[in-house]
Amino acid sequence: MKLITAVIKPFKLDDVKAALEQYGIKGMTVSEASGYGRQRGHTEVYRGAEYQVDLVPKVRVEVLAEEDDAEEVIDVIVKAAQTGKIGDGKVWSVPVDTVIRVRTGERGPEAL
Amino acid sequence: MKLITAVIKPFKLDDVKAALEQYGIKGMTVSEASGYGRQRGHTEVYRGAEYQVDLVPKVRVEVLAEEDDAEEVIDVIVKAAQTGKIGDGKVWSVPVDTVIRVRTGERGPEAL
Amino acid sequence: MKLITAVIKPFKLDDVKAALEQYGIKGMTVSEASGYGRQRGHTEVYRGAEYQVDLVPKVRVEVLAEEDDAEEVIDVIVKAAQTGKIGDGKVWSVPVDTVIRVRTGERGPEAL
Amino acid sequence: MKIDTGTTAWMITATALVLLMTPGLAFFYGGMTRAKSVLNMMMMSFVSIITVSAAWVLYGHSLAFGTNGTEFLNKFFGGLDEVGLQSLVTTATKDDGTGMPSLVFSAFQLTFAIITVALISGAIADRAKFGAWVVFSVVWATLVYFPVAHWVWGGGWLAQLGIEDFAGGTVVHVNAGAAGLALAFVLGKRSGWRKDPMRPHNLTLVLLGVGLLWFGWFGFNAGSELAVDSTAGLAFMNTQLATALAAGAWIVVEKFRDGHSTTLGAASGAVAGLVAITPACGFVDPWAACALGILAGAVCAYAVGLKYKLGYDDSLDVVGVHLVGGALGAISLGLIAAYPLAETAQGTGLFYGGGFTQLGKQILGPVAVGLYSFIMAWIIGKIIDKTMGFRISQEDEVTGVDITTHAETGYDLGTIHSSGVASPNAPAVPAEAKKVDA
Amino acid sequence: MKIDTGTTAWMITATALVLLMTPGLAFFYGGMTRAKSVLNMMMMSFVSIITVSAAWVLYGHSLAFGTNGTEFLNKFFGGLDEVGLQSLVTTATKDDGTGMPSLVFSAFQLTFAIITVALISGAIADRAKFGAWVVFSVVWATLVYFPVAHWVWGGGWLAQLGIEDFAGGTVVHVNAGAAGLALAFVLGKRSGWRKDPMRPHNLTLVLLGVGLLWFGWFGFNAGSELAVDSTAGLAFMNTQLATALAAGAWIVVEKFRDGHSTTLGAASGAVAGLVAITPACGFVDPWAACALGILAGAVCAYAVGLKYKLGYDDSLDVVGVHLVGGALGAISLGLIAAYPLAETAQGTGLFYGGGFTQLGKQILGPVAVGLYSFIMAWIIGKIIDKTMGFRISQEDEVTGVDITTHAETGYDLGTIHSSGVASPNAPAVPAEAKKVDA
Amino acid sequence: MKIDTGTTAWMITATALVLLMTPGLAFFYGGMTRAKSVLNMMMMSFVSIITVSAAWVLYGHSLAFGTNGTEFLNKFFGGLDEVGLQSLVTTATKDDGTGMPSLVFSAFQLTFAIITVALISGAIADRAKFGAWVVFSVVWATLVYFPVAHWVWGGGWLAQLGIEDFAGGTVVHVNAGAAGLALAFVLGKRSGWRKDPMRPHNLTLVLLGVGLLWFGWFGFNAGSELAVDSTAGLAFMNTQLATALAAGAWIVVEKFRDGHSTTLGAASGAVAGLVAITPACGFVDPWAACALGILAGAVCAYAVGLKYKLGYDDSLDVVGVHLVGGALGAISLGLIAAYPLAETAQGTGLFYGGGFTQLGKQILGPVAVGLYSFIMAWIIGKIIDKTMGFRISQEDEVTGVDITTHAETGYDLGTIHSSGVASPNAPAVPAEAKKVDA
Ligand SMILES: Nc1ncnc2c1ncn2[C@@H]1O[C@H](COP(=O)(O)OP(=O)(O)O)[C@@H](O)[C@H]1O
Ligand SMILES: Nc1ncnc2c1ncn2[C@@H]1O[C@H](COP(=O)(O)OP(=O)(O)O)[C@@H](O)[C@H]1O
Ligand SMILES: Nc1ncnc2c1ncn2[C@@H]1O[C@H](COP(=O)(O)OP(=O)(O)O)[C@@H](O)[C@H]1O
Repeated sequence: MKLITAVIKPFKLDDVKAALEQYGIKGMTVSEASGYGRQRGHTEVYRGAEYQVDLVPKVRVEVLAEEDDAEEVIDVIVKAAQTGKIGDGKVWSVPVDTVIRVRTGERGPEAL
Repeated sequence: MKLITAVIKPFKLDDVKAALEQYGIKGMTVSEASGYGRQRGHTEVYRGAEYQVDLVPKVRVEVLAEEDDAEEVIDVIVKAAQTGKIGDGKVWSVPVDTVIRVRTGERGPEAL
Repeated sequence: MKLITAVIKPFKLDDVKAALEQYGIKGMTVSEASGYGRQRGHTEVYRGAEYQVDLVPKVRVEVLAEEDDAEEVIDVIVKAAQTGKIGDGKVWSVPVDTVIRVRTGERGPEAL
Repeated sequence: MKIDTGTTAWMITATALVLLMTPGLAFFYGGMTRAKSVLNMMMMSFVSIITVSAAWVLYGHSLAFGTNGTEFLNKFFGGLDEVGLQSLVTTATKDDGTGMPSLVFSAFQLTFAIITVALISGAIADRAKFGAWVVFSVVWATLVYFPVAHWVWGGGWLAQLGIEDFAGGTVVHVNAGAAGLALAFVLGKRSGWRKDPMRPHNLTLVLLGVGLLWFGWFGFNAGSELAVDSTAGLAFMNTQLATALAAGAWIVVEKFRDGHSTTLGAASGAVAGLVAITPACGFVDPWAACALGILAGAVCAYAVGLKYKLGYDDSLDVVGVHLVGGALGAISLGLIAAYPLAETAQGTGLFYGGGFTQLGKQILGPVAVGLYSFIMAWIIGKIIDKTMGFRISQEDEVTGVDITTHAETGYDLGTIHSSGVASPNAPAVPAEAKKVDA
Repeated sequence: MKIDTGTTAWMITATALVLLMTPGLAFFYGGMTRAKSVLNMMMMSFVSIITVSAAWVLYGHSLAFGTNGTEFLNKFFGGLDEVGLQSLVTTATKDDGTGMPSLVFSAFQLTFAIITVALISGAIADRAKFGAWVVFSVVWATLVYFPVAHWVWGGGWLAQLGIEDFAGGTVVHVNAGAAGLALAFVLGKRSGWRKDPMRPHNLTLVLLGVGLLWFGWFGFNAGSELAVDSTAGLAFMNTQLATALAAGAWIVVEKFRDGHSTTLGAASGAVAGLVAITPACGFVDPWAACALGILAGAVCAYAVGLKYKLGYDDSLDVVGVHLVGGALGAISLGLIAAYPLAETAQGTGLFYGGGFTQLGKQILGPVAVGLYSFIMAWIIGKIIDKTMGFRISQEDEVTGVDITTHAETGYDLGTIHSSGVASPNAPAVPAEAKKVDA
Repeated sequence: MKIDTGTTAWMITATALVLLMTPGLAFFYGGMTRAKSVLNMMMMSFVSIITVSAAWVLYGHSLAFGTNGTEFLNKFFGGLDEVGLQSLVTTATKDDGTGMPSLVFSAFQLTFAIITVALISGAIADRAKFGAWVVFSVVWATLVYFPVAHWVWGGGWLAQLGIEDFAGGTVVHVNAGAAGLALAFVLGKRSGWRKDPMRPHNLTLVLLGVGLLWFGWFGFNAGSELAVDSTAGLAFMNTQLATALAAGAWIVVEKFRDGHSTTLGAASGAVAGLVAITPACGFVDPWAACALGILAGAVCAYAVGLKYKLGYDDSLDVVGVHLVGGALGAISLGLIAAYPLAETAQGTGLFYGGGFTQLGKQILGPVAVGLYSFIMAWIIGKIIDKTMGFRISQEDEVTGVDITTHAETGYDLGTIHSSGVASPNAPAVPAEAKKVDA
C-alpha cells in the first residue's frame, strides 16, 4: 500500500477533492501547512515598507491507496492541482506496511 | 523502525495518550487535521438552510516505535480510539530508516 | 529519495531554515504540531493553581532530499536545531518512492 | 433659543452612541463572513463613515434638512443653503425649540446616514470590488438617503402626509434593506452558494457587534426624541423590551425548527427586534413593544430563509432582517400607535381607535421608500457594474477578497507565520515591488 | 415634579452603560473558558437579558419597587401594582424628587437585575444544559433578585434597618456570588478538573470584557446616586481609584507568589476592585477607596484559590471575586462610611466615629442576603437537576458544549474549514435533517 | 456655584468615554503586534491605568492643577495643596464657573494623563521588560506629564503665552510621541527588524481599538470644552469630519503608492485625523477641519515610513502618527484658528487675519513640549536601562514576551491544546513550582 502526500495551493483543495472523489477515492486526510520553495522570494509592500516573503500557505492532502492505484491517484491529484504557476506544490508517495480501520480493526486494503 | 500515524476523533486524544503512556511509549507528536471519509455526507441545518458537511475535525498522532513494538502500539491505539461509530479513523505504519534525537545526536532506538 | 521530517522547537525554525538554505536545499514544507515527550511533566502555576503540562508547541519541517544528501541534510538540521536542552525534538527519515512537481509533472530528483 | 444643557448633553452622547453602531455593524457583519473576507466586510462599513461624512459636510445635510425656495420641490429635497455646514456654526441653536446647537443636530443626523449606507453592504459580502462600493456608497447616499431623510424628517411629502417613523424604520431599515436586495441581484450569487456552508467564522465578533449595536441603538431610538423627556424614557424601555423578546422569539423558533438555539440566532433576533421597534419606540405602550418584538423575532427567523426559496444571495440577511423587520415595525404602527405627534398630522393606530387611515399611511411609507430605494440602487449598481465592474474575479473570490483586494488577512495567530502572512497566490518572480519613498 | 434634563440625560446614559456590562461580562467570561465552550458561556449572559427583561415587564419591576397594601409584607416584596409597566407610562416622573421619568428609573434597575443573573453563570461554565439555565435564570430572578432588591432599595426590611449599599455590593455581588456557589455544588466538577489546565482560550476577549465592564460600571456606580451632583462625582472617582489599585494589588501578589504578573490577574483584579467599591463608592473618601481597592485585589487574588482547597468547581471564580469582594466592600462600610444617607437611618463607619452599630448592620446585610440566595439557588438548582437535568452528558462536555448544544463553534479561522465547521461527532448516515420551510 | 446638571451629566459621560480609550488603545496596539506579544502590549496600556491613577490621587492632580505659593514656580508646576484629592471632596464644584463638581473635573483630567502614558508604549512593542515599563510610566507621568499639563492647562507658562491647545495635541500627542521616539532609541531595534514582516496579527482587534478610540475621542474633544454649548457641538462635528477624511486620505495614498487600500491604513488614518484635530477641534470651522484631516491622513501615511529611513524601531508608529499628527494640528492652528478663547490671550490664525504672532506661538508649543519630553524620556529610560534593564533577552523576545514575561499566550483556539498552552521553552525537569497557599 502507499501513502500519497500532496502539498498544494489552498484554493485548489476543492478541485482536488472533487477529482479524487470522481476517481473513486473514498477518504483522505487534510491539514494546513506552509511552503518554502521557489515561490518564496517575492517582495511585498505593506505600510510603506518592503519585505521578503518566506512561507506561503499550503494545504497538505494525504491519501492512502492500494499499490496498483497509486500512480493513477498521483496523476489525478497533479492534474487537478495544476495551475502552471510556480508554487503549485509537490506530490510524493511512500510505502506503507499496513493500514487499520479503527472502527472495525480491519487491516490492509479493506481498511481503506 | 516504524512511524505509526493515527488519525482519530479529537475527543479520543486523551484516551490514546493515556493508553500509550501506560504501554510505555515515551513520546509522540500530535497535530490537527481534517478528515474526509464515510463520515462525510451528513447534512446539517443552520440558520434555516441545509448543507452537506465534507471535512470533519480530526487529530493526527505520530509515534516512532521500534520494529518489534509496532504491532502492539497499533493495537493499543486502535483499542483506545475505538468508539465503533463511523469516522473513528485510520492507523497506518511506515518504515523508517533512521531516527535522531536532536538534543544529543543519538541515533536509532536510543533516540526514541 | 528520502523524506526527512524534523520536529523542533518553534523558535529554532529560522535557524533551521537558514542552515538548510545555506546547504542548498531549495524547498521545504512546515507545519504546526504539539510534542509529547520527556519535556512533558513539568509543572506550571497559573491563577494560584498548579497543573501538569502535557503537550508543548513544536514545528514540523519536512524536506524531500536525494538519497545521497539525506545524511547531510539530517546533520544540518540537527546542528541548527540543537539547544542541548530536553525537548529539542526528533528527526527521522523515510524512504520515498517518487516525487512529482505539480507545476510541470516532472518526476524524481528533477522535481525537487 | 437658549441651549438646554441637559438636552444637549444627551444629544451629544446619543450621537456618539449612534456613531459607534457602524463599527458595531462592521463586527457583526465581519464575524458572519468567512475568515477570508472579514476585513473587506468591515472596510465596507468603515469606508461608509468616510464617504458619507464627506458628502454630508459638502451637501448632504443641506439636501436633507435645508430648504430650497420652492414649496413643491421642498417636498422632495432640501436646498443648498446649508452647504459646507458653515451656516450652522453661526446659528448656534436649532430654531425649533429643542434647545441644542444646530451642529449637534447635524452630527446626530449624519450618524444615521452613515449606518444606513453601511447596512447595505451585508448583502454583497465576499465578492464586491472595494472601489465600486466606495462609489456606490456616495452615489446612493446622495440620490436616495438624503432625499428620503428629507421626505420623512425634513418636512417632505411623507412628513406632510403624517407618516410615523420615530427613529428610522422606513428611512433607515426599509431603505437599506431594499437597496441590499437590489445589489444582491446586481452582483449575483457567490461561488459555492448553497453548496458550501459559509458559516460565520467568528461568533465572538458577531456578539461583540450585537453588543455595541444594542448599546448604540439607545442613542438611535431614545435620541430620536431630540429631547430629554418621558417619551425618551418610553423609547428607551420599549427598545430594551422589544429587542430582548425578539432575540428570545428567534431562538425559540430555532429550537423547535432545527433542534438547537444558536448564538447567531440570538444575535440576529436582537437585531430584528431593534429594527422593528425603531419606527415605533416612542409611539407605543410597553405591552405593544413586547408583542412587536416577539413578532419580529419569529417572522425574521423565517424571513432569512426566503433567499433560498427565491434564489438571491443576500449574504448576511439584510433583506430578511432590515427590510422585513423595518416594514413590520412601520406598518404595525398603524395598529399600535398610542402616542403620535399631533403637530405632524399623525393619527393613533387601529387598536387605539385611530381607524384605518394611519394604517394606510403606514403601509404607503415603506412601500414608497422601498420601491424608490430598490429601483435607484439597482440602476446605480448596474451602471457601476457596466463601467468599472462591481464584482471581483472568481479566482480572487475563492482565494479571498481580503488578501486579493487589501493585501491583508484578518488573523495571523500561528507560530509559523507569526512574522507575516503571504498571499497564497503570490507571484513567483521577485515582484517589481514599487519602491516606497518616505 | 418637572423633569430635570441633566439628571435624566445622565440616567439614560447610565442605563445604557449598565446594559453594556452584560455583553461585557459575556466576553470576560467567554474568554476565560476553553475554546469549545465560549459560545455557551456568552449565551448564558445574553439569554439572561432576554429572560430577565421579560420577567421585569411582567412583574419584576413591580415585585421590587411596587407596593402591596400590607406594611409587613412590604418589608419583603413589592406588590403587583406596576405589573406590565403601564402605570409608569402615565406617571411621567418618579415622585421622589429625582426629576427623571419613571420608566428611566425602571430601565436603570432592570439592567441591574440582568447582570446579577448573568454573573451567576460563571460558576457553571462548560457543563450546564442551556434550557436548564434559562429556567434557573427566570426562577432565581423572581424568587431571589426581585425580593432582595426590594429589601435594600425598595424600602424593605434591610433598608429600614439602615443597611448601606450604594450601588449593589450586597444586592448584586454577594447575591450572585452565593447563588454561583450553590450551583457549583449542584452541578459538580467538570470532567478533568484539577488535571487539565483549563486556561483562558482568548485573553484579548477577557480584556475586552474588562474594558467594557469598567466603562459600564461608571453608569452602575455613579448612576446609583440617581442624580447629578457632587456625590455622583465622588462615586465616579472612587470607582476609578479602587479599580486601578485592586488590579495593581492583584498583579503584585502574583508577581511575588508565582513569579509573573498575568493578564488574567490584572483583569480579575480590576473586577474585584469594581465589585468591592460598588457598595461604598458614594459613601467614602478617596483614600478609603484606594485602601479598599488594594485590599480587595489582594484578598481576592488569594480567594480564587479557595475552591481548590474546599473542592468546588466555581469555574470562573464567581465566589472568589463577587461573593468575597462584595462582602468585603459591604462590611468595610461599617468602618469607612463617611457620607451616608441620613434619611435612611444610616450611620458613619467606625473610623468616622460611628461606633459599632453600622458595622454590625453591614455584616448582617451580606450574611442575610448571601444565605438566602445560597439556599434558594441550591433548592432551585436541585429541583431543575432532578426534573429536567442541569448537566450535559460527559461525552458532550468533552466534545464541547458549543457544538453539542448550539451546533456552532466559536471560531473557524483556518483555510481548510473556512467554509464551515462540522461537528466532530457528527452522525455518519446522512441525517434525516428536518426540512426547513420558509 | 450651583451644579449645572446638564454640564455635569456630559462631563461624567465624557470622562467615562475617555477612560474607555485606553482599553481601546490596548486593542489597537495589541492587534498590531505579532500574536506572541499581544498580551504584553495590552498590559502596558492597562498597567498605565493603574500607575497613573495611583500617582494622580497621591500628587498628580495637585502638581498639574494645584498651586504653589510662588508666582514664578507656578509657571512650571502646581503645588501640593490638593494632594490626596481630599480637598476636592469638600469643595463640591470647581470655582471657575463651569458648574461641575471638582472631582468630575479631576477624573476627566486623570483619564488624559492615563492615555498619554499608554500611547508611548507603542514604540517599544515586543521587547520591553514589564517591570521597567511600570517604573517608566510613573516616573514619566510625574516628571513630564503633570508639569506639561500644568504649563498648558493649569495656568503655566505656555497658557500665559497664549498657546492654543483645545484638547491636547501638544500636551497629549506631541508629548507622548516625543517620549516614544526617545524610548525607541533607548531600547533599540527588535530582533529581525526590517527582515521579518512583523505584520499585525489580528486586524479585527485593530479595528475594535479604532472603533472605541473614535467613540471615546468625542468625550476627549467635545468634553474638553468643559461645558455644554455650541463650541462643544463644533468640536464634535469637527472631530468627526477630520477623522473620516484623514482615514480616507490615508487609504487613497496607499492605493496610489502600494496598489491597495489596507485595513491598517484606514485605522491608522482615522487615528491620525483624531490626533491632528485634537488641538483644533473647538477653534476652527468645518472646512478647516476637513482640510486638516486630509492633510494629516496624507502626511502621516508617509511619516510612518520615516523610521525606515532614519533607522529607529518605533514599532507601532507613535512618532509617525502622534508626534507628527499632533504637531501638525497644533501648528496649523496658527493658520486656521477662527474662534480662540479671548480670555487666555489667544489670537486667530493667519488665514483669519491674526498675523504671524499666533503661528509663532503655535510652533513654540510643540517644540518646547516635544524637546522637554524627548530629553526627559531619554534620561529616564537610560537610567532604567542601566539599573534594572529595559529590554528582555533575545531568546525571550524570539520566543515571545507573552509567554516568557506573563506566562500566558493570547489565544488557545485549537482542539489539541484546548486545555492549556505550555511554554515552548518550558524547563524539562519537573520544575520546583512554588507551592501556592490559598
Ligand atoms: N524539497 C522539498 N521538500 C518538501 N517540500 C517541498 C520541497 N520543495 C518544495 N516543497 C513544497 O512545494 C511547494 C512548491 O514549491 P515551489 O518551489 O514554490 O514551486 P514549484 O514546485 O512549482 O517549482 C513549496 O511551497 C513546499 O511546500
Ligand atoms: N484513503 C484514506 N487516506 C487517508 N485518510 C483516510 C482515508 N480514508 C479515511 N481516512 C481518514 O480516516 C477518517 C475516518 O474515515 P471514515 O471513512 O469517515 O470512517 P471509517 O474509517 O470508520 O469508516 C477520515 O476522516 C480520514 O481522516
Ligand atoms: N516516539 C516518538 N514519536 C514521535 N515523536 C516523538 C517521539 N518521542 C518524542 N517525539 C517528539 O520529539 C519531541 C522532543 O522529545 P522529548 O522527549 O521532549 O525531548 P528529547 O528528545 O530531547 O529527549 C517531542 O515533543 C515529540 O514531538
